[in-house]
Amino acid sequence: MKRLMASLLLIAWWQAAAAQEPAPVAPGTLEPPGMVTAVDAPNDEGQAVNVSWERSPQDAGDATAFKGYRIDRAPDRAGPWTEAGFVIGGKTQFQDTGVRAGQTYFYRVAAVAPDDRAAEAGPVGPAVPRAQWFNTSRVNVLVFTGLLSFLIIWYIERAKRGEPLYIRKIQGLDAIDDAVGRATEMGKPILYSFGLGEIRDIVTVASLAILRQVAVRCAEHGTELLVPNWDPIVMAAAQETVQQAYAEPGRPDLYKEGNISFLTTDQFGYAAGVDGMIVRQKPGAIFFLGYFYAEALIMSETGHSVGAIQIAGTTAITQLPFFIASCDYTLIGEEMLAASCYIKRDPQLLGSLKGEDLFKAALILGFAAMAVMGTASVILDNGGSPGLLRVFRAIGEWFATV
Amino acid sequence: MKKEIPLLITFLTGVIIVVTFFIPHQPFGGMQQRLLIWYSIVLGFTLLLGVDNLLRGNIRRMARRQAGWGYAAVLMAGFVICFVAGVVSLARHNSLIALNGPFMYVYTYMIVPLQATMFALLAFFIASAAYRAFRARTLEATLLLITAAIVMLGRVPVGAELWDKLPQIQDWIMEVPQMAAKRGIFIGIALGTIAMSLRVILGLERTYLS
Amino acid sequence: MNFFEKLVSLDRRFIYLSLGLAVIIPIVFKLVLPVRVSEPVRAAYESIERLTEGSTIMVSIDYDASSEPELQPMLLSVLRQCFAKRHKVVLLGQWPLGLPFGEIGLNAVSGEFNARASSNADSIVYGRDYVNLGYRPGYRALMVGLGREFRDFFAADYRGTPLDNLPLMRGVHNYNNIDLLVGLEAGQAGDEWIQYAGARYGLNIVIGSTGVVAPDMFHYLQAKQIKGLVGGLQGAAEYETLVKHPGTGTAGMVAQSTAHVLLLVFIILGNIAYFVMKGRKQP
Amino acid sequence: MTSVIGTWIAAGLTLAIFSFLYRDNPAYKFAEHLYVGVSAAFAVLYTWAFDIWPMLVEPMILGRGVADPVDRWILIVPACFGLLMLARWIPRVAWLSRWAISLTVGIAAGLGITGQIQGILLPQIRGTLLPMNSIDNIILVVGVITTLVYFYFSVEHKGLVKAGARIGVVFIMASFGASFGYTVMARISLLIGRLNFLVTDWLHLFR
Repeated sequence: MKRLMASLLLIAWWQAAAAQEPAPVAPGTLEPPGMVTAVDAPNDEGQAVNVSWERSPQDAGDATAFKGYRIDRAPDRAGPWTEAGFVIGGKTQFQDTGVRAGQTYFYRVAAVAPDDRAAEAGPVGPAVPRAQWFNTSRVNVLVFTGLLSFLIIWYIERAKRGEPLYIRKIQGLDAIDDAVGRATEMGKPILYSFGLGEIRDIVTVASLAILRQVAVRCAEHGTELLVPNWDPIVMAAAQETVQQAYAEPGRPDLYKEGNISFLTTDQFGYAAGVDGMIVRQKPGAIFFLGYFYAEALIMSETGHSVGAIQIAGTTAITQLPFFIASCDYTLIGEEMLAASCYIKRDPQLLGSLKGEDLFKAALILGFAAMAVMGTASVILDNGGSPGLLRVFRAIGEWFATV
Repeated sequence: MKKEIPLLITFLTGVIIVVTFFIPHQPFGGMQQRLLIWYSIVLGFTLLLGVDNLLRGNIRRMARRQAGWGYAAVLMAGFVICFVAGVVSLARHNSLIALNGPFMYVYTYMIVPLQATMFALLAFFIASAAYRAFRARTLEATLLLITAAIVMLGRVPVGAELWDKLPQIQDWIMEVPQMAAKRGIFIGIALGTIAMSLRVILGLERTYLS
Repeated sequence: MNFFEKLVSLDRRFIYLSLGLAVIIPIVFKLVLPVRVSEPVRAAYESIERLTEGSTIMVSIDYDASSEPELQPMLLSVLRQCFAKRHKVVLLGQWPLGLPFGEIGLNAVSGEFNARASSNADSIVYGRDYVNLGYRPGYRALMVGLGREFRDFFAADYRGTPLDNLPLMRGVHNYNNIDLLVGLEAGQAGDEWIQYAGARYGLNIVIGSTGVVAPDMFHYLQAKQIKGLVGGLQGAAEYETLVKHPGTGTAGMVAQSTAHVLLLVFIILGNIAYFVMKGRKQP
Repeated sequence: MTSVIGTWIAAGLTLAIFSFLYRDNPAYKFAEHLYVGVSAAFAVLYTWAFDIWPMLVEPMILGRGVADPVDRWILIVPACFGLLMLARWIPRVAWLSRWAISLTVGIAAGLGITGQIQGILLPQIRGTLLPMNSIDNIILVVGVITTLVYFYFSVEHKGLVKAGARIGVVFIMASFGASFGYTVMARISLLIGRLNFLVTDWLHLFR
């Protein structure tokens, strides 16, 4: 029995090997590629033609035995031919970008051996490059752009009209008042840093709103507020914000412009400067709200070492672990933006946050629904009915980008 | 005038870039490429912005013999050395980064050690911060600590020596739960960026014009 | 002052000193540990290895001296693998301060190959086998623009040679002519490559990144937006193992291990002291 | 010989920066200021060599590599915008720099909208549409959903939402822990790089 199996296997192997063996070809033969096609490249400005072919039998992945394919182009089937491009073996496509929209082109593809002998296939054509008015491969992007724009703009408009939009309570925010209070009791100043954010960073804008709140509390209690800056433009904005905030409870006399200072635009220089302030002035509360890089750790660790209450918030994901470890409260990513809405009630931020939230809700429901559908379709597929699985996959495919 | 024209420029360029994303037909396709080239050119000038501030301040400090003017002189000397080296490299080798040019000498023996060592300091700071600040004070902090410990051990060869399953656990943490949370966070950030971009184009968000 | 009080108020310079020793001793004695290759790194390696000989690979130098120890070994390994497979390398940079590292790497690795070469065909020749385009400002705008035509941004290479005078670049007009991008990333540029060149033009991308950036790349890996991921010095060591040319990545692994263990010991000590002291304060 | 001198310079600067670990001192300050000066010169040189020369001077003034005169002379527009960027240096006309900033902000914002949708939202959503047929898939989808719930601000966090957000926090903290571990690794690597330089490139000069 065993022997029979073995001999059967042997025969099977021999047959398979025989089937794989290429048709006898004289050494040095070069056959042209098969099935050459040339069509207008879709979704473009009409500046390209896609040429494709099947590999020549000699193109077997060995660069020493097969050089590649030369693609020739001509305005007429009869020529004159010019080289449009050359690609290495193993490729079956070429995009010719040396063409003009509306003209007619013919193509031929030649297999080229290392000794530059060529075997041509074609000509094929005519191919006419044309410009398209809409990129059909980007329908999904268009749908999302429209949907998101609508949601965000609509909610901004509603917020502008004064409609109250609910924002949940955010933990770190209550701590702001407590922190200011504690620092006041201890008779210590408060330090506020924007990190290395620029004025056009959304998180800096959000931080300015929180600074205003902090400054109002400081003015009420008569607590000193120090704001060392890395960016001169952010500094100017901070000065304006604090000055206005001090006027609110009627204490403009307490405002000291020198307390909102410019340090340096050097990253480690800034960190060293802030560290120096922390060690010398021993603030009772420190706020790190803005965009931070590697200096986050240096500054927050120093703050921790002098025993200050620290509240941090940033959208810089890489720095969040260090803030979480060394600070008492940390506003994580979008939370920081929401916090500024919560305080400032700015219709723009509020409205766009609401619009984003609605989109998130749709995503959450969508993910859940697709998880159920996917599971069901896998079970049904195992039971022999692949219909649902096909639908499931097609939905996934709709999200494909290229 | 001082705000309207900038707002108009932002609106037009933003809208053109969005529209040309969907419409490849001329003139849109070419318009997009042109704007992208312009962007690249204009952005280069921002590299220069900080330089003037820096030099002016330091020259003033030197001229008035203010406190620390010696360091200002060092700064200016650094600027001059590097600048001259760059000009010589460009003139003699036709390239800033020709390996045998004086600019690359300044790069290799001054810029690289200075910048790299500044960042190497962080290793020490992270060590002392880890010691002082990483306490299992709350459930969140504890969780953070445990994952950090697994990743730190599982990611280096010694982890496999301690327990051969550790690298696999580390890989799994990175590829499944860690990745899932990051995906959520990045979807949120993407939505925030889209909203911000939209407000900027529509002229609702103007802080960048200060 | 008892032991735990001393422990809590440990001088930071003591920590600095022990970390310095933990790193320097393995370096001085050149200790080596075997490196295990993880899946994302193998995937990155395979995506270069599987390409047909002579493919065109673009390498983007998006780092500078601050993260050179992590990313330069990756560049060297990738270049060694590419030149061994006779792939063509097109190098450019998004970080102004980093571009010289690209030139240093190209020069070093092509030199290695040329020292062994016996003929012009065996050699690694500038313009035929590799090109350094240089740096242009623009990030995402540049990445999108290159998708249409390289020459709109790089009319010439970094020495001013027009692209059409370089045999390698003659057929390279946009991402259709690039088989793979290897982005070596210390910051945001990697995300931008993925979003603006990968998603928009279908460019195949492999990312080599610093340890700081690597955790933020796994969601791209799972969504198949990148083909592979080489993360941090450990990733560099794994890649060196795969190309069978150990370098500074592999050499650093023992120091990396000892430093990690030391840090964990410190964290545990810190926590013990914290809990003991906390327990005492609440009698 | 020059490389030996260079290595000594580099080693001296490296040690000067490291001396900061003991305490702030003149050697560190010297090195720090030198760095700022050198990198400022770097910015000037780069702007010339990789922006103004190849992108403006060559195509526009020298007319190299441009066939179409329109392509050549339209470059006056970005050149003017670039110069406007520098208007910040003259306080009286500093506001003109807003024009240039607007151009960059507008283009970046325009790219951002479609880029974030095509580059993040669509592929990341696609990657999350998974059947629940493995533990990994379940954890993945639950992780994404609960993280999104945590960042959902316009409903009160109670009941199911609160539970979801709680789980979300667990995922977020685990991911921050992982980031922390990797960041530690990165920082140590930088130190290894520097000490490697001191030990191999510099100290071996003594031998």
